[in-house]
Amino acid sequence: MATAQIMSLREAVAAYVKDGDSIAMEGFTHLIPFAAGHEIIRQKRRRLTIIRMTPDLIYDQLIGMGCADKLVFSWGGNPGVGSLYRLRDAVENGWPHALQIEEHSHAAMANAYEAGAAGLPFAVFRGYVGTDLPKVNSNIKPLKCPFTGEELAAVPSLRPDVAIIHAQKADRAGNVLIEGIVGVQKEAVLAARRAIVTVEEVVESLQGVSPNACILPNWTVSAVAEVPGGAHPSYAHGYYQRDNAFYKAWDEIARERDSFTAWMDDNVMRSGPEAFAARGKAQGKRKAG
Amino acid sequence: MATAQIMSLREAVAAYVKDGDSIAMEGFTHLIPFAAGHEIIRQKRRRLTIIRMTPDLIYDQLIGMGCADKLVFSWGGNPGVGSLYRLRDAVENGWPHALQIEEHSHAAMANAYEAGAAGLPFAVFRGYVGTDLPKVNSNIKPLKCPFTGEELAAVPSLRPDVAIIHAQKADRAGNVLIEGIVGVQKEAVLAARRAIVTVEEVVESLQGVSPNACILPNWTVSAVAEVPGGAHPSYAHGYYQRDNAFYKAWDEIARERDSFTAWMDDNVMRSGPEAFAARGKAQGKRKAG
Amino acid sequence: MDYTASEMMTISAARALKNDDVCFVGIGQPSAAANLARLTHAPGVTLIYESGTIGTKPDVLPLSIGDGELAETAVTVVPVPEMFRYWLQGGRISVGFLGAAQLDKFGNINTTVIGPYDKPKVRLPGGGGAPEIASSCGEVFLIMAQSKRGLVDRIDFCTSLGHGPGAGTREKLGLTTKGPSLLVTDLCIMKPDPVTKEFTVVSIHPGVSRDKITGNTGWPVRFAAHVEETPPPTKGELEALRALHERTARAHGGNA
Amino acid sequence: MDYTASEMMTISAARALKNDDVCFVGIGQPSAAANLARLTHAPGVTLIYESGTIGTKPDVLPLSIGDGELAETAVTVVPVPEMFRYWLQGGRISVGFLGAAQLDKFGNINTTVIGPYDKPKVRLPGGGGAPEIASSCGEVFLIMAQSKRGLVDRIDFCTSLGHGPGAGTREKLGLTTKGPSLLVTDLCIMKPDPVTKEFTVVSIHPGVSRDKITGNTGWPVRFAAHVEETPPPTKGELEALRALHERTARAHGGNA
Repeated sequence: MATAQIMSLREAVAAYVKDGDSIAMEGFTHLIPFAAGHEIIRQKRRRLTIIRMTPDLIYDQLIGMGCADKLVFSWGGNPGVGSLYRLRDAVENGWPHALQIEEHSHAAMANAYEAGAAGLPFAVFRGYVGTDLPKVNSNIKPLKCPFTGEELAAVPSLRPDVAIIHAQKADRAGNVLIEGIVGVQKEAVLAARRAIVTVEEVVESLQGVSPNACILPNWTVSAVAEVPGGAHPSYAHGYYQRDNAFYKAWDEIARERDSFTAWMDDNVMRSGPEAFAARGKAQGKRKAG
Repeated sequence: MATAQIMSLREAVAAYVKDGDSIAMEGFTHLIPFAAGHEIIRQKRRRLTIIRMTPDLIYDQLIGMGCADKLVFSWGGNPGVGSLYRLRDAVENGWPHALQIEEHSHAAMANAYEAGAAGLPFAVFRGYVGTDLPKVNSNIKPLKCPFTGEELAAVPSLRPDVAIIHAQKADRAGNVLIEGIVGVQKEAVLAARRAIVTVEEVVESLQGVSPNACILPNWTVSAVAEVPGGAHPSYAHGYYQRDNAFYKAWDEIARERDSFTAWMDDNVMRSGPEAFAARGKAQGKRKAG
Repeated sequence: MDYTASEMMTISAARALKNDDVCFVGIGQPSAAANLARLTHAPGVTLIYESGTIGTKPDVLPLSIGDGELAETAVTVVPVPEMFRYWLQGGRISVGFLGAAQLDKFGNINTTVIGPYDKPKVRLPGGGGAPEIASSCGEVFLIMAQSKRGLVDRIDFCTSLGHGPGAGTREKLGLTTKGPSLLVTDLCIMKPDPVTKEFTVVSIHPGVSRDKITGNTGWPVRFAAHVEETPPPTKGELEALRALHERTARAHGGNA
Repeated sequence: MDYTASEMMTISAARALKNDDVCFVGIGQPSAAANLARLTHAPGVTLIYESGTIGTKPDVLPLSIGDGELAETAVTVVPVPEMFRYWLQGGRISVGFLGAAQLDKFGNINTTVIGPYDKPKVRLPGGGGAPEIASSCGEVFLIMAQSKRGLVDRIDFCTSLGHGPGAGTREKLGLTTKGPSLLVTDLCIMKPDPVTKEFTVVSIHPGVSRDKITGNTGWPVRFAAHVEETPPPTKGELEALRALHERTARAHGGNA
């Protein structure tokens, strides 16, 4: 098996993300790979199918910048704040262009990633009971238990072309450590054909962590890129806090097309992965209060 | 939800293990709950259905002492040594009485525990392809993927009446920590109606372990009993080594009915959970060599 | 002590949680109520967020369901697939605590779209964890400010099942869980009628008139034979809630 | 240097593993061969045991598949359900390394019973991980001492699939993995005939006659057109293997 190469984020996105790919950028509130999202926007990838349980600001930005043709998701809001206006503008008004959506529940997507990692063609779970979602999503089918006859729900497994995640640490060999809220990142990486991991730091060795720490061995990852602060305004447990004030500020920034475009121009198009280090530092390790 | 009570192993087995129960005593080579097995033998439970991926010496003892009517398993040997002679004597000669068996592969049982923990009636996986096991086990059925048409295997989930495991630590509130080879213990406990956990030690608090440490919250467990050395001749990572010499010696002890009965009489029937502390200590933390 | 209608809502919702409950907590109002319960009469309550945090005891309210406070104060943190498989679907949660954008009288929830699905007037965030919280938790508590826009006669889309078109629906679908058993608003408390399962007013917050409730409900709302007055917030409840909000506002660098 | 037939077997099996292989290791002979490969020509090989240990580098051979050494020296240790779902079934293993009690010429394995299933003459341990190792790994290497009792014309029970009744079987069953691609014994090396998939002798260990191989095989064994002589163990290979066995014997307090 091939082993992770340590390279720059620019090189990793250039090598492993192609126009038309299906991409899962995961991180459940914690460790959202914003720096990688910005790099994809800067490298102007197009016609992507973007997969994520909670699209969050990172997919609001990809959608608003015209990178995506399709969104697979289960909860598309700004958590605790309100709407994702770029997502809404695409769905409600087709700006900057029409966006196809495939909508699930969290349970369905979590199970679909799990099934993808497990090499199965589908996932089965007790879900969607009595809801309208199966009426608008043909990828939800009933499945009978062959022993009890109970009717359960089935969804196809998720097998993205590329998974991109952010993690705390990698060692020099490219083994990756994730701690805290681990979300579905491990499943997304194992379900995908290729995987890019940005990390807060590359360290000599991962010795000293729990024998059961969530580690992705280097032969499960294509590329590791060191991007300190790369999850900002999301956070990295042990490194910096979630920038809740920015999440609130985004409501204003993204509400109108002009203010959105101006912000993206200033902070993404005319910037680079290096800029994230300062953003992470500004958040500090502890709460201000 | 009810919360784990800390009590003696005698009380826990008396309260939570009934004649006729289905019992899963798990621990994959590591952390096998031998002290609890001996207590069940001493308390003379009968007509049990005993479930375990690798029956190991612990089930050889339960079977030889006449506690079990049925065995559900996937690999029944003395690892690296040879046969489990009491299991073989029951299957081949019906001694001390006939033993019904339901036989699976490891993948099937691991998936069946996982499905039990997940509250599903069955598990689906890519298994048993081209083998004779489905011919002798009616609990293995084919299941078609509703999206691709691929034929997979289904088995009923495991939902034991009682799960019994051994763990390194519990805190005073009854939260349980498992580290190292974690096997299927978490799944067995979550799949079962009741659960008993023996631990090396009860500590003030579990603070300081990884945020993602394998912990069973106290409301998922019925009883916690402190039994130092309680996994011997299996082992407890961080406490004592596997007693490989005893595993080899068992081959001789269990080969004949008389030597088996004599050993059980001396070391189980006329002993108690207290005896395990010395057995664990004798193994020490480090290898002799 | 003076208090707002929103404080009354959070406090009376908090009172419904018991010390031995295991509660799957939705973000926003449910999170405030669940943590208030933990900080007052139910210190032993187990709070679970869908991010994977089990037995969490945050000092401030999280803005999202995955803030750092939740992981730092949890008994353990599990992967998200495990959360939905072993903990939610596994039937280990006694109470699901949810908010809603649109709700009908049988507690069916819409958080997907206003208007037609394919051409929505407003695209809402979607289901998230709610569809399976609604079916897998022992019972479901709902909390939302009362208005004709929120409590509607017909929801545009059924994101999460309540009692469907009425009594017996859940059983017919094979569910053994209770579904919505409580709705707390800023005006009153409703519970499902034991026979019809229609949400019925059982307790009115101090100073609120029946007309005000009727005027803010999108269906012809019924009142139970015996309607109580909700006990006003105690000094302890109010102080605990305000301190929580204050700590939260400080931590988030803005209003919470 | 002098060496035993068993050493020759372990060493020639070890040679088949490559530095970039990910190997699911069975206990006993496969474990000795896989670790010898790691200690000699393939230091980068990733060894996985079904107990959940990934990338383990034990200093001594484990007696079981879950000895403490395996966890202490692993890159990470995962739960057993995850091992079988994400790692084995997920298609991440290039080589499954197995032993067998009974084997037929198409590499089908019996580790269940000698005699009828319901009234066995000998009850063997059973399948364990092997049925799915045989179907999910990229290819399967087999290692066992050669005898008429072991290499039989018909196995009593098919615990783990090789090539079934012959070429094309695996494809018909929907498998995309190669199945058994190598059998190493104490006498020779066999590989499946490219057309028929029947195990055929391709290399004979030094000093072993064709008659000895024929006399210890339960089917009329075929020899490839070009049969090589297995290179004898090098000094380095022998020393590494003996040191490994010596460390193991000391650690287990007896013979290993």
